Amino acid sequence: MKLAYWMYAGPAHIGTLRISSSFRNVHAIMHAPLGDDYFNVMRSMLERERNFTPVTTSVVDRNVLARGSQEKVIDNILRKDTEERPDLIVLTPTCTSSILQEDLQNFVERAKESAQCDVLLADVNHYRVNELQAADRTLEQIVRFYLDRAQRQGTLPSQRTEQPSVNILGMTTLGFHNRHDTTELQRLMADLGITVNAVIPAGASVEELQHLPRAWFNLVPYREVGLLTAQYLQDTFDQPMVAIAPMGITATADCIRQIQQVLNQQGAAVDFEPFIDRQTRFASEAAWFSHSIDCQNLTGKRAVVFGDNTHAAAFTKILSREMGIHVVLAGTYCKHDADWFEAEVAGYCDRVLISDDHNAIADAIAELEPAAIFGTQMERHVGKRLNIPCGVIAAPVHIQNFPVGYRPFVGYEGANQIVDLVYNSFTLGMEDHLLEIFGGHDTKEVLTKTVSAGSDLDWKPDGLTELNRIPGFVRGKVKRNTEKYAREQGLTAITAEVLYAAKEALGA
Amino acid sequence: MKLAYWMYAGPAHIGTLRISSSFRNVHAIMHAPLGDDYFNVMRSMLERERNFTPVTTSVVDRNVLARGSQEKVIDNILRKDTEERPDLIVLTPTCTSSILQEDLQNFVERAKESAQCDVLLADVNHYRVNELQAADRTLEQIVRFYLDRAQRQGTLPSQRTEQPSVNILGMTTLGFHNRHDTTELQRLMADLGITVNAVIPAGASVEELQHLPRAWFNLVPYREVGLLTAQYLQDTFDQPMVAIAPMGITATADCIRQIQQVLNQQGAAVDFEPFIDRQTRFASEAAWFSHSIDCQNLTGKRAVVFGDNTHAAAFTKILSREMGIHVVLAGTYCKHDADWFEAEVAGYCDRVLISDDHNAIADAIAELEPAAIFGTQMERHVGKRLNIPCGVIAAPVHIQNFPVGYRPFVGYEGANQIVDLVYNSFTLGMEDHLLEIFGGHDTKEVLTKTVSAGSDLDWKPDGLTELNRIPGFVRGKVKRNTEKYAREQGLTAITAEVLYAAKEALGA
Amino acid sequence: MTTTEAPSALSFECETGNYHTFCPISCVAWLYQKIEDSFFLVIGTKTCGYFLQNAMGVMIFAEPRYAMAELEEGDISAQLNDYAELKRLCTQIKRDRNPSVIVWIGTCTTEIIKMDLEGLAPKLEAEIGIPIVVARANGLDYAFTQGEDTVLAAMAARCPEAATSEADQQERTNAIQRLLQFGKSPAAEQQPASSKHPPLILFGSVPDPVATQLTIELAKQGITVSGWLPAKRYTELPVIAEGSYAIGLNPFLSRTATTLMRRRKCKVIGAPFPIGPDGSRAWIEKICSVLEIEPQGLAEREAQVWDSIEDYRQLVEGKQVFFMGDNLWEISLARFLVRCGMRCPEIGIPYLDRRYLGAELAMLEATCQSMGVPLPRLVEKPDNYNQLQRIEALQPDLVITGMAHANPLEARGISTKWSVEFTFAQIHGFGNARAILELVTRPLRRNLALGTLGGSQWVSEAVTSR
Amino acid sequence: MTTTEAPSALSFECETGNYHTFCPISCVAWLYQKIEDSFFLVIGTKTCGYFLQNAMGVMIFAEPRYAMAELEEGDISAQLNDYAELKRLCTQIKRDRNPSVIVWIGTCTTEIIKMDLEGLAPKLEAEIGIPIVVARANGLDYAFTQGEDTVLAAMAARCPEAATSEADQQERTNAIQRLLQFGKSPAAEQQPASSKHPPLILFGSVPDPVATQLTIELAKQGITVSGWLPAKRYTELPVIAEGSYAIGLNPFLSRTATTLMRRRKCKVIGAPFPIGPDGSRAWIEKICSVLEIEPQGLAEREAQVWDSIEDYRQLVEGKQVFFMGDNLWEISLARFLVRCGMRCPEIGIPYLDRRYLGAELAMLEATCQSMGVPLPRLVEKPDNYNQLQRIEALQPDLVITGMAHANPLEARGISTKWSVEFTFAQIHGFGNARAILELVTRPLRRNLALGTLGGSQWVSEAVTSR
Repeated sequence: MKLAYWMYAGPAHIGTLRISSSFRNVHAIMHAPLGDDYFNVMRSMLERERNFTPVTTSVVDRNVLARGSQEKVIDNILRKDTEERPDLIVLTPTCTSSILQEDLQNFVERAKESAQCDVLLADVNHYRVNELQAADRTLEQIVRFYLDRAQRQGTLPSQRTEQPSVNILGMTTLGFHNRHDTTELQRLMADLGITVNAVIPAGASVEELQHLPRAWFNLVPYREVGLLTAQYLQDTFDQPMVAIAPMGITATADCIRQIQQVLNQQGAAVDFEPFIDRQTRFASEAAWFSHSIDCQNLTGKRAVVFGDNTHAAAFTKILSREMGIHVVLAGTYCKHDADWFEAEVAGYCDRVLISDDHNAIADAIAELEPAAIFGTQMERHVGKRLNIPCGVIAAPVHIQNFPVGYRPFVGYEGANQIVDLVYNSFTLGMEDHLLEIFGGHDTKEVLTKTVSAGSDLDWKPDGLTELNRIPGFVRGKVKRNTEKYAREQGLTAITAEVLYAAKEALGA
Repeated sequence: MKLAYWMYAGPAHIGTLRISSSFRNVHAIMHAPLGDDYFNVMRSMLERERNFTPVTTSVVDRNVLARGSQEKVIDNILRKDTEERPDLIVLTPTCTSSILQEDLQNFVERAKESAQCDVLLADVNHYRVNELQAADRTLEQIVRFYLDRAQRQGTLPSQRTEQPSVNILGMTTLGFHNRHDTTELQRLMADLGITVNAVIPAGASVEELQHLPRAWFNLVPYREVGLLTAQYLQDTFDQPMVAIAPMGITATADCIRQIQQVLNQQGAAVDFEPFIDRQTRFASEAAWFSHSIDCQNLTGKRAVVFGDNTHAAAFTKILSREMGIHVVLAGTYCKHDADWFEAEVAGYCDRVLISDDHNAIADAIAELEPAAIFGTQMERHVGKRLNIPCGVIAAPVHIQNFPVGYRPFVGYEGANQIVDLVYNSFTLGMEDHLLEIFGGHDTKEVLTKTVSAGSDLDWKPDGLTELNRIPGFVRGKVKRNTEKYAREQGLTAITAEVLYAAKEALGA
Repeated sequence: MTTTEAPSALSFECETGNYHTFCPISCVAWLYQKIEDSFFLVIGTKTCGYFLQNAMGVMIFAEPRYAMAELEEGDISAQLNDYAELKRLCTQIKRDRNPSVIVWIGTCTTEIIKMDLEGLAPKLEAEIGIPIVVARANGLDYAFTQGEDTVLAAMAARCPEAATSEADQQERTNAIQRLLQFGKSPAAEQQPASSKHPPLILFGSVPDPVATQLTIELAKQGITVSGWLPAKRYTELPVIAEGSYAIGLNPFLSRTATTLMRRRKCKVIGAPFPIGPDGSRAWIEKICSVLEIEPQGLAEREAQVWDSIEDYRQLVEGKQVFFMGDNLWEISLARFLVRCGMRCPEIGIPYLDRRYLGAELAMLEATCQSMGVPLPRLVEKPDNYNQLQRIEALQPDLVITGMAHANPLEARGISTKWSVEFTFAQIHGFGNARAILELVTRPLRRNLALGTLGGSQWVSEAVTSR
Repeated sequence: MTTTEAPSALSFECETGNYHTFCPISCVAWLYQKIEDSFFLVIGTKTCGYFLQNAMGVMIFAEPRYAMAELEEGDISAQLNDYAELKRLCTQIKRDRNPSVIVWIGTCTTEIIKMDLEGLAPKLEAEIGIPIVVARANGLDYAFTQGEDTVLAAMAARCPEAATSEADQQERTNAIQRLLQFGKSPAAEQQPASSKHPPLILFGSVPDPVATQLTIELAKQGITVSGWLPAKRYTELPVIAEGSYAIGLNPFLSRTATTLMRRRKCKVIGAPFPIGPDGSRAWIEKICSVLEIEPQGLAEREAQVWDSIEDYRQLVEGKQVFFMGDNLWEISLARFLVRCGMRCPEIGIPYLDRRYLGAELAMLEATCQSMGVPLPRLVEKPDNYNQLQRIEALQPDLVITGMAHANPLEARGISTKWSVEFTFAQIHGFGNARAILELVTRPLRRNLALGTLGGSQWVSEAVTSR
């Protein structure tokens, strides 16, 4: 057992449902107890989805437990086959029902005998993988299912499209800013003269899957979902993949350069360098903004980054090499893919933290006292407690990650949005700080008894007066540093003189 | 004299400089004392402009005062003519130098004798008009100057373009979100199949002005700047104008419908209704968002709106008719155009306030205690003091109004951005409120001595206990209402029972 | 499948149970706040944890007094010792939080793997020295709000039969007295008012302001509340002596009612719930009648409240409301809304205890008859798909529904209100009748305000069929 | 136009004065905060008000203790009576804020319309009973930071010549004592330390922590500061007795220095400013020498500070810095940076009082010679256009400039630092030497961090010519 208050990645069935519900005309049957169907709420509420979520729970209750669930599950599959006429029904248990040790594959086989549609059992271990891994696996399973069949039926396309084309893999419902990222990637491909052969699974029908091999390459923007599929397509159809998240100016250029290489290897003769230069210096404002005088005061500011692999690694690099910010800690909760993360952020941060225990991250933040955090909703709340601003850069998703206005994270407009996010994270608090630095506008008697609470040292009135002149957002740090210095010097009383001597000695 | 802490619109010369600096290759000479040239700072800092601001101060100092400024002004005009080779130099005094009663027109005439470029004296009264009026006037002056000359020289175009086309008037440097609005309007016109003949003054050269009469109509998105020019073009060239700010779903549709009418009157046969319907219901998410369940809790929330005419009127209508929010007060600081505002918001708000005294607005907000404010930076700060969230919707501009990411206010994407702004204004505080409603997570001893401070009534312990259970953001109001009720009932002691009786009696 | 069982002529149906609702473990979200010295430990899977995290939204962040004991593969396959694992976690909770009670919330998974929580608890309780209460709030046996029922039933068993000491008695009584002081002189406050009637226990978790309001209303009739289940602190659980009277505040507490009757030998008063001025009056009248007290001024009180909500009432009059079924509040709300002038073609409800809800059902029937509107169809364990077909046919003015269906219905031009809001809002008693109508009329007022913006259809033709 | 006037071989030039800087009324932004019981009334036009609003950014919002007396058409055309108008405004200020002093800031406009502020003030002061200090911080006669000079010069005239009473003396002394207590026993604190040297007044507005730090440094040499101009409160203006010593903290205070010498008969000590370890040492040494005190441990103190800033010093060593000229801090900063190993081809400066800045100029020259670098070209009233041509030719590593030119220079690959930051930052004394280098190295560190991202040219070819 694990004492848990919060989890970064959801359970496996959420991943499976995110894939099945992303496809057009695919229905899922969730074999689970009453109340396990909150995926429907998340999708309906967070995405403001206008259609009913194509997930039906085949409810496991005490009666079903007693009688066995086979009949009910099959009935529900066949009922939905009739009512919804889907192309495919995906059956999934949840953590709970998966321990009933039923032969669900057999239920599926039985249902297939009567169903008009295809029926698949999602093939994941609910205790060994999380939402992200299950999503990756389910997407691959569905793609493989349809391509295998097409191969058997001889309906696979025999060659690539005439002009360079791409499949964009891994865009899903309830993905972190996936909708706007999809739009931005489509625009980027159009700018590069590359046709989008398919975007899967979001909005695709399973019928389209057989056309996947026509694309010149597969683009995997997020390594959490789509990599298995891209690997399968590479192995089976010799279709190259580009798996660089185009997040930030530099990574977007890297991604485009790799696309160029992949295309030219297949006989194209494209040169994207002028495009990259124009975008970087003029069309997108992100790089210029970083160089402009506004951002000068970000120099050397200390930040903590935490999130999924894709976003945490991308932000670590953006902050470090594109904005001159000092990343004191970069971390991910994607423990299953930790090696990649460590290699990716090496050289861009002081320290790496791989953990899905939110307390470990909260403790690290409290200890490091960064000027800003870029993390998940959980880190945002940690930041609130510690009075440290936090920009949200990664799932778990929250209503704020489904804005109506255009807010992509990838491509050149994504880079613009990101610098705004970073800049505002540091400065939203700045206005208050400025007011405080300038001592407010009227004299306030600042009698902070609390400031010396818990200290074994004797803060003299003049020392306290000076301490209270330090802006609130660094006062705690100055106090600790001063006390540390006093102890090292063997002083028991802290006067103004000691405070300033400490400040000089510690160079801050 | 007027005691002033803050002004909504700047002085006249700022308006003139916004126009001249918006044009390409136009230089301004500001005849003013040292330090009056902060326009250069604003443009450079706020817009992160990469080029030096084309404004040179011809400094008035004690020596110049003594000797007269004619020589210096003319020297500076001729020097800039040589150094910058502009198409046009605009001379403007500031409030200070305008009282020297010099014959600046004569300086201009003298300079013109030697200058390669055109030279104009901006024709505004610095004590009678503000920044917005001066901008409107200067734009018209420059347009009229070049069109008059073209007419004299016989270089005016003789007919309209073949396909429907538009001039977009009034897009300027340092305008509130003008850059992104320009992009969005260009996209909207492209969607409607309308060619953009000119966008002025932002980025235009004065050479292009003679082509203005070729467009089928003039679009004036902001009535503060461009209306005089459009009126002149209508009177002189019979060129119709559309002066509906396409802000919000309904107004955007209204604007498009008026464009349709204007085009069809000139022989086109366009039907934009299907486009409007598709955008409203599907392409833009703003209208659906308003109808979706997220926004249900905005119903009847009370808001105050304040800003320039265009934005304040547009937001009053958006809040009222597109989001179901109750606008208790709508106001503008554009006193010179108050009639239009009053007519525009009639029926969409309880009360109208026309004033450029920020104290009047602050007092009204304090008295009305709305759930949110939509105003300028000043109202945002008033909101901070009163703990009322505020979305910023109008100039005076601030660094936050020049985001790197795409944030238009007009058109369909503008409508998306606006609903985000509105929703987040109400809910940014919501999270804290929720925590408070649910009483936080651990029991806190809430001993608020202050809560009964200044009250002539005797709050009994049980009354205070109940009062402290009321979430903080409405506690003040409940307290006042309860005391009002108690006084009406002739009670001197307030118990829990009195508090709940008051709540029932006042229906809230 | 229609039954015509007494005492009403309402029609009852039972459908497939393919309906959306929240998991019963949801109750921890409000109970941990209500019981200030408690800690709730939900023993379940990642699925349970993720539900709490998402359904309870922001509340989880600021170190709530509840947590998951997340079962991992080793727990499921019984490679690990349940007792040792729970001991490890509870010891940590004791160290970090030191609650007065730990409530173990059993889930579907603990049912399926047959974890013997009731067997383990007394042993661990003795070992670590903190009371452990076990509640099986699982989705195999219970629906959404019934989670509270399982917890309160378990707590009912822990209430003392008599005060163990003078001091203890004093403390418990003071806890009640503290709720209400009415500006009496300090001397008067020291004297616990000795009531003239047998002890009366109120059961059901309500927000503190609601408890105060109900206490005030009852005090007006000279009725003293001897205890609340749950109390604000576990250490203040009420004394429940044999023969005490008890009355429920929430319609989903049939198991608690049964426990009070059977195990604690209480007399449970059957009454409509204090929802709306009509229900509030009926509730107080019933208590008075049982306690043999002549009620004072209730008719005036009811009339006054009707008067004060007339503006909202006019908005709903003549309109049709459809309950898809979620939290068991459906019948009381329907009864009040019918009295307000609405028609109600269907009441979906997860589960119906016709004995515990008997008085409410009778009042619903009487109300419909007195208002001259057809009796609603009562659908237990509804089938959401079928309901959506009926909604499409009926085109009601308002559908009260779980969160999953609200946006799709709105996109089809049907106004909705989340049923879950009635679970969290303050709705009991005379004083909160307006709050109920505030919620009910909000979508109606909204759609009036929005007028024809964009029309009412937000789905393209291709998909409206569904 | 080169002058070779004594006492240095530095070259001095004067250009057209077409340079960008802030208006001298800016000083209200820091002075109203420094003098806690003051109110500053800027008598000028909308242009002045809009400048304050924009230049001072957020500071204006929270009801600052300064405001505009905005001149309207009636004021300009003299249709309105100046006295009546000012009385109306000052009465309102007295009622709303009740400050201990109102400072009238005259502007260019009051100069041009020849408003007789000095004539009106005594009359109004007598009538409303609040001291009114008049300062002509106008842009016709003064540059940016000189606004402070006009205010302090006016205030110097208001300082008492001797304590008017025992109590008053006590209050003024305590005000100083309160700044510094050094953990002495309360008894000791009661006794104002009677110093062995003549009274020493420090003039120049510095942030409170800087005042404390300088006081500590001087106390180490046994020197007591008798008074500060400005004091934290107007009511605590220092006693300035004839023959007192005075020393300036800021390089733009020549008028105040003159006033102290001529009107208050002070002996103003000429010294380099306490900028950098070198300047701080020279400043203290000069004070010691005048007060005939043998300085203690200054060489060690200087060495220790140099040691502590070595990391930053290495970053600037061998680099070239160009001052466009803005706030009169240029010479002191250049002198310190040259000592750090930088080269400085040009120092633009708005205005140069060669007497008040004499010691600093001499030290600059000596420093350049000792570091073996060429003497900078000193350009008074620079012409920004010409400077930009020279910058393009020189390609310095860093340009310290006003805000208007920073972004365009950065876009052309030239690193910049806002000169205005040195006006607001804490830069005086040994303890803040690191802060100066922190600011100076920030753009250098930034551009190191960003590497080659996007290259260094952000303007298209068509416009790079400018």
